[in-house]
Amino acid sequence: MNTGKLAFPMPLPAGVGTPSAPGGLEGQTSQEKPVRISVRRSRVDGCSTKDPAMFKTEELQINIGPQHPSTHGVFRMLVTVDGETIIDLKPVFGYLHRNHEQIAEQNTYLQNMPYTDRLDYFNSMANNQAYAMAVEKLAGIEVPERAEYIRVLMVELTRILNHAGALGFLINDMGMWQTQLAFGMREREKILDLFEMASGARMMCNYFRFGGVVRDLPPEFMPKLKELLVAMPAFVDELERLLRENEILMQRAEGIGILPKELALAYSVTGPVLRGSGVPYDIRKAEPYSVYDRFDFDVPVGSVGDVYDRFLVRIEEMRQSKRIIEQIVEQLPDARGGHINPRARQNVRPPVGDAYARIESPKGELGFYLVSDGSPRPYRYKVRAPSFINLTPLGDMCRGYKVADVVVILGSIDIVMGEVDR
Amino acid sequence: MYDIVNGLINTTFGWNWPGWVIALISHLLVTTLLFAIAPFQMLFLTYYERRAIARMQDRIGPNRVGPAGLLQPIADGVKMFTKEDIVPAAADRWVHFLAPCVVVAPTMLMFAVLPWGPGMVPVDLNVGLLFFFAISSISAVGLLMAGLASSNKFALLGAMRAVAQMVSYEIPAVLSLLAVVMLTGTLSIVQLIEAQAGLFISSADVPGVPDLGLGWFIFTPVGLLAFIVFFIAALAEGERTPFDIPEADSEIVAGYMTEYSGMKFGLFYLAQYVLNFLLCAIAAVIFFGGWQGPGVGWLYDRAISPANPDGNWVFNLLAGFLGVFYLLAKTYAFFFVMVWLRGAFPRLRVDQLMDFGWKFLIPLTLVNIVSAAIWVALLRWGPEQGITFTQNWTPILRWGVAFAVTLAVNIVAYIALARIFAASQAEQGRIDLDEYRDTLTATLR
Amino acid sequence: MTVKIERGQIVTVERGKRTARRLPGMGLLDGMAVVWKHWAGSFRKNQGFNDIHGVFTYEYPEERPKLPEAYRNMPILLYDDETSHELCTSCFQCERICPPQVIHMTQAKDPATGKPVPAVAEFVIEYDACMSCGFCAEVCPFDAIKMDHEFELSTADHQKLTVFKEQLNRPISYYERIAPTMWAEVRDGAMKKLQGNIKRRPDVIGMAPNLAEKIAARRRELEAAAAAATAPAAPAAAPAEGRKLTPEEKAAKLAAIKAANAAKKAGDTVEPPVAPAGAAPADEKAARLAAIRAKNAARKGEAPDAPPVVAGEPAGEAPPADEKAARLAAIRAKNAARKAAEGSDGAPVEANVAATEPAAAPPAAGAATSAAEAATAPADEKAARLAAIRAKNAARKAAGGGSDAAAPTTTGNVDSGGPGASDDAALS
Amino acid sequence: MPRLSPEELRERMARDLPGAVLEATPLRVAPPPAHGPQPAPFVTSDTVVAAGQIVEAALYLRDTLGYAFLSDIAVVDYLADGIFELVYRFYTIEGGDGLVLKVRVPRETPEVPSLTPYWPGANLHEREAFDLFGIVFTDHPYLRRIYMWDEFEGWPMRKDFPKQGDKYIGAEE
Repeated sequence: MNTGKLAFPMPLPAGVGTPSAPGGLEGQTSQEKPVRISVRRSRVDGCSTKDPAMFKTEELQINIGPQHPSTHGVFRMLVTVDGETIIDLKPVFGYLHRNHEQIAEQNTYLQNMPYTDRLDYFNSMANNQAYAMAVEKLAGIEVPERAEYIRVLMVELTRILNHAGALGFLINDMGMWQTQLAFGMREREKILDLFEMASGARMMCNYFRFGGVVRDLPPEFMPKLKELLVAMPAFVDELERLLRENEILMQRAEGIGILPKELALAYSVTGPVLRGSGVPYDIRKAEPYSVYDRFDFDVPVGSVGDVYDRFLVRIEEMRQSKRIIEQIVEQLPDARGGHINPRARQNVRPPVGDAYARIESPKGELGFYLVSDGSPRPYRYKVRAPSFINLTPLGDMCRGYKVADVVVILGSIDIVMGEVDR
Repeated sequence: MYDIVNGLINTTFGWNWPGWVIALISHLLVTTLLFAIAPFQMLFLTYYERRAIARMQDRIGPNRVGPAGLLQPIADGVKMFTKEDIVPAAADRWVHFLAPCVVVAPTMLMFAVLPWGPGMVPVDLNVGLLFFFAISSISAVGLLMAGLASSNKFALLGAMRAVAQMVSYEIPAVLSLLAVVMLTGTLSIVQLIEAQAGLFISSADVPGVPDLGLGWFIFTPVGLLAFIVFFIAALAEGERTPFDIPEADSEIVAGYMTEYSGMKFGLFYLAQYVLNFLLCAIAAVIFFGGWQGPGVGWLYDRAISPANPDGNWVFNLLAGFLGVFYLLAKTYAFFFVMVWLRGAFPRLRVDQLMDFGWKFLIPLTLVNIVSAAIWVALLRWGPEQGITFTQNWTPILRWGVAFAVTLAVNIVAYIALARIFAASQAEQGRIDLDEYRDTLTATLR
Repeated sequence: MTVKIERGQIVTVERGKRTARRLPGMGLLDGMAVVWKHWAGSFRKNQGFNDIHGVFTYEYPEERPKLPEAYRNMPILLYDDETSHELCTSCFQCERICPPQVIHMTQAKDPATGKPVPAVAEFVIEYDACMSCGFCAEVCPFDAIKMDHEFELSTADHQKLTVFKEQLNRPISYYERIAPTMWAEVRDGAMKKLQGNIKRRPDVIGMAPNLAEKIAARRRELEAAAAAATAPAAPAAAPAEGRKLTPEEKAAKLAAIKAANAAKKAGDTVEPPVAPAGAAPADEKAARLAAIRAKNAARKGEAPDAPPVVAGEPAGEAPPADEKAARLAAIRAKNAARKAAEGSDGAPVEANVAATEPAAAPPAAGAATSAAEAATAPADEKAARLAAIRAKNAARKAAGGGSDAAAPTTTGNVDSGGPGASDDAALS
Repeated sequence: MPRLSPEELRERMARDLPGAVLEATPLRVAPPPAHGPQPAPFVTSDTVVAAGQIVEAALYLRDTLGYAFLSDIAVVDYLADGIFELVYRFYTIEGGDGLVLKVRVPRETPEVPSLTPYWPGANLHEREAFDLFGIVFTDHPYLRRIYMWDEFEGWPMRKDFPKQGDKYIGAEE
């Protein structure tokens, strides 16, 4: 292997720590036994079409999507198969394209806030936070402490609900008839109830404002949240018991859709996909924003980078989110001072300049790049959408696997088409 | 049925009609009944499945149409009938049309040999079991027709998967039944049931066991393993999770049914659910005694039957009701297990399915046949077959020894085969991870 | 394996089986056990947030979800139960902020004068394109637009989703029921603003159009008031005694304000007659209001860091932030000046006439018009005519209300209290 | 690895990659208004790199400085100045702030060497930039429209793209 050429100068820095010692991908260290997984992947180049002595087989092109039950929206994969083995896969986008960025450049800064909800409609709170942070950076707006805590609380709840849903969809794609999805949806509904209490809407929350949030948490919020914190570990434990050691799931997930660490970095994937590949990169730790530097939480990483690792990383992230929420409940400043509803900031006119703010959204790095020309409308508004970029390695991840694995790999990336197509 | 009709016409009314008329009447009656029952079974099963799986998912399930949603399947049927029947332009019209019929017909025929209660079997074929499985394979032809005629790639893939799966899983299913057939020495389903009288020990094996109708094969190690294998194979044949690969909705949309709509689609569904029902029923019949249960034998002894023409028809009715109740209860219990598995498991991939069938189930059934041979040798054979050391054993001791030996053989075989299978799965198709990573990252500059 | 980092650690997730399992297939049995537990537990309801078993379905049409107060679905317009006046003043804030631009409105105009009044004539929301963001309710300074809890909007008729004011109107009591604490927070301010706005709404403008009987009642009251005014000055004392909310008094108050305004402008240049002692309390209030308004106008006219901006001053000299305000002030000042110019001739006459006999109003107005024509340049003709009409109206109303002493009183008050007056004088 | 500020980066790149770093000239963000005060020009603090040397500069960031994670490629259309600015954003997996490389290309000939051969993750970013702005990335393996359909004409995110009415919807309006 051409290590000299490929290797990034520092495989993984010692400071943050790499999960794997020089042994490499399997997480082999002196103490640990190597992870044995089987990569059930056919060699594409060895398929019989190339061999004249063998039977002549025909390659088949299949369009998986845009109207397919498990493409998570209107998404098309142009798949070339030999029998059931994937030879090539090209994602085709654009069925949900609405030129979100152009729309946003016609709107004022505040008017864009509800539009960001529609990007990744599973995690509207996270989108709101990233956008609000970008505008605050651009206009130099301070956020009161309580508002920051509320924001982090909301985004961590969002992370739990996203992972609960994403795992449910992943398992659904594997063919378990909605059971885990129903369980995940049940928990998600509870969190949505909380969102509804605070923001007034379940999914399109539109809760954040520049320099705060719309309104303070209602008094009935905290008791409910504490109740939820009781249910959440039970839910996660049950999920693990139901699926973690399930032989069928392990058959379907282990060694499927491997994305090695180096490749994951080169492909710019972020979020659980990157961490599942073993790169401990979490923006909450790497570049703490908001008040994330005040909480203790772990960064789970995988060791192989297959579907199973992503599955496990998501489970662990739900636990860590719950941990953060518990700390927020403890630390939340209850002083009502520092108006967290900045009604005066309805017309933001940031000075000329640019700003980029990014957060660790449940799906990965969500960034907003804004250029201001001093008018109330952004001159340039660019979304760095995690689900979109995480789709880049899909072709490489699927090549050599079976048709049935494509949907599982896609499910493990966890995309939302609203964000992919924008 | 013949007995009842005969008794009714010739004995009660004293008309003395010839035997063939009575046979004709009874057969017509039976056919009519079955064709009425089968679709209703399917309708009820869809409702049953939906309600049960909804409960497993903390939902309620259909509860709007009729009391507790009982009329929901009727509403679905109405919807199916009133939907537009779309035939794709590129499809082969006739094959496309015929395929559902070819799929449904064999499932209906399979009812012919299914005994519902004591003396309640449409046709008591002496090769009933063979007939049952021979006929069931025909529907694979229909599936392939459907897939090919639709000229849809998903349909084609689904049909290929379906045929491969059905053909592969016939073998473990039949092999597992072979062990049971060896125990009884008959292929007649009625005789298979009758051999399961007794109380946890078949009275055929150990004479003198009280007959409570509980001498089921499931209580023998051979029968248990055969049942497990058979049930797994039945899941695959009935295209149930975790083997619902031919119609894996998340992968290939609806498989061979993709291009069907309206009642043709409904017919596929009908065939599938009826087949599931039949597989559950046959599992109940062969391993759980079918209509056997406490009281049925006692009642049937007093009823009109070829052996006892002077019986009372009331006992016919009672025995029939009780027998049918037992059979349906067992069948629905199995169907519940199917639903339960659907609620609990993801589905396998097609190659894993094949591996599982060929590399695990078939060896396991082969071992089971060996156990069955041991069982037969220990219980039935005597000096004339060359087995002399069991000569002086009491029947219960013979039974005990046979039970212990076969149990040990089967457990060891199961664990060993599972280990071997797991290891082979891990090794087979394994590419060294580093090498694999290299191939992936080689393109990087 | 784990690596320590700041405030946490990096954990490599543990793959596969945690324990050496006894038999292959135990993981499957575990999963089945979980599902069984759910099946067995599903014969009761889910107990709440901390319960993960039990049916959690809402059987929707029978079982309604309990919506939190903050819940927002579609915007509605509020009107006051008592007066049936709408809170909306058509300030266009919501129309401006609406991200999908689905709010449209027109401002109500006084049919007599054509001058916009703080009420909305028509208000349309396209529910089909509304994104329920709640910005409109958030920005509304009068708390007139709020988010409804009604979510059953599905219809087969697409046109129905373009919703007009009649369908948008909801009484405050309705909103108070669905969101008691949120309304309690804003109630006082909103009601105060509403009272202020009602005073500036002539006739039945601004009343919820779907309350036909209320409007009819109000019309009758207005007519009765007008009829009463034709009678001799006998009822003149009535407003002083009748304390609250008699329609006559309201009308009188309105008239007083109008007269006061007119007179104020007149009084800027012309020394007003001496205020008679013992003015009716109702008039006093109006006068005070006028004074406040004048003061406000003056304040607006002032640039924060500069002395009062004179109309003639070029706008460019002011700092950019205040440019707009300055220009606005200039325009306002100019208008006031113009009015003052014509008022100098017309208003005293009018006031006098109003005081003595209503029948004389038309000639007075005519005099005013001619005076204005004579006094101002042709460019101001229109404005002058407008002012004349307004003066006429004011006169008529003053006569109708029977508040003969109103005009002089107010002018006196304004003169002493309003720096705006001096402003106007300077401009003219 | 040291974390760098933009100034340090400019310094080091000027030393190690002569000619790559360009002077960051102020940009007029919007066309100047007819009246009223002129908006302030936009002076970026980030490193502006010559378009031809973006690959070298990016590889320098990756291989020498350790900024291996290409997070984002954004394009800004400065219509008044007639240029497109591409904003490349790099991070280290150590954490901390990222580094920004900006590339300015004329609007008439927007051609930039592609980073996709080195960062396959740049693939979709660049296709998006091509689709919405018409930036041509030379050496890109699969430079096709990504959101818009292949027959679409025009570059919808450019500032001079007609905002209302096009040949698909009401051309006459």
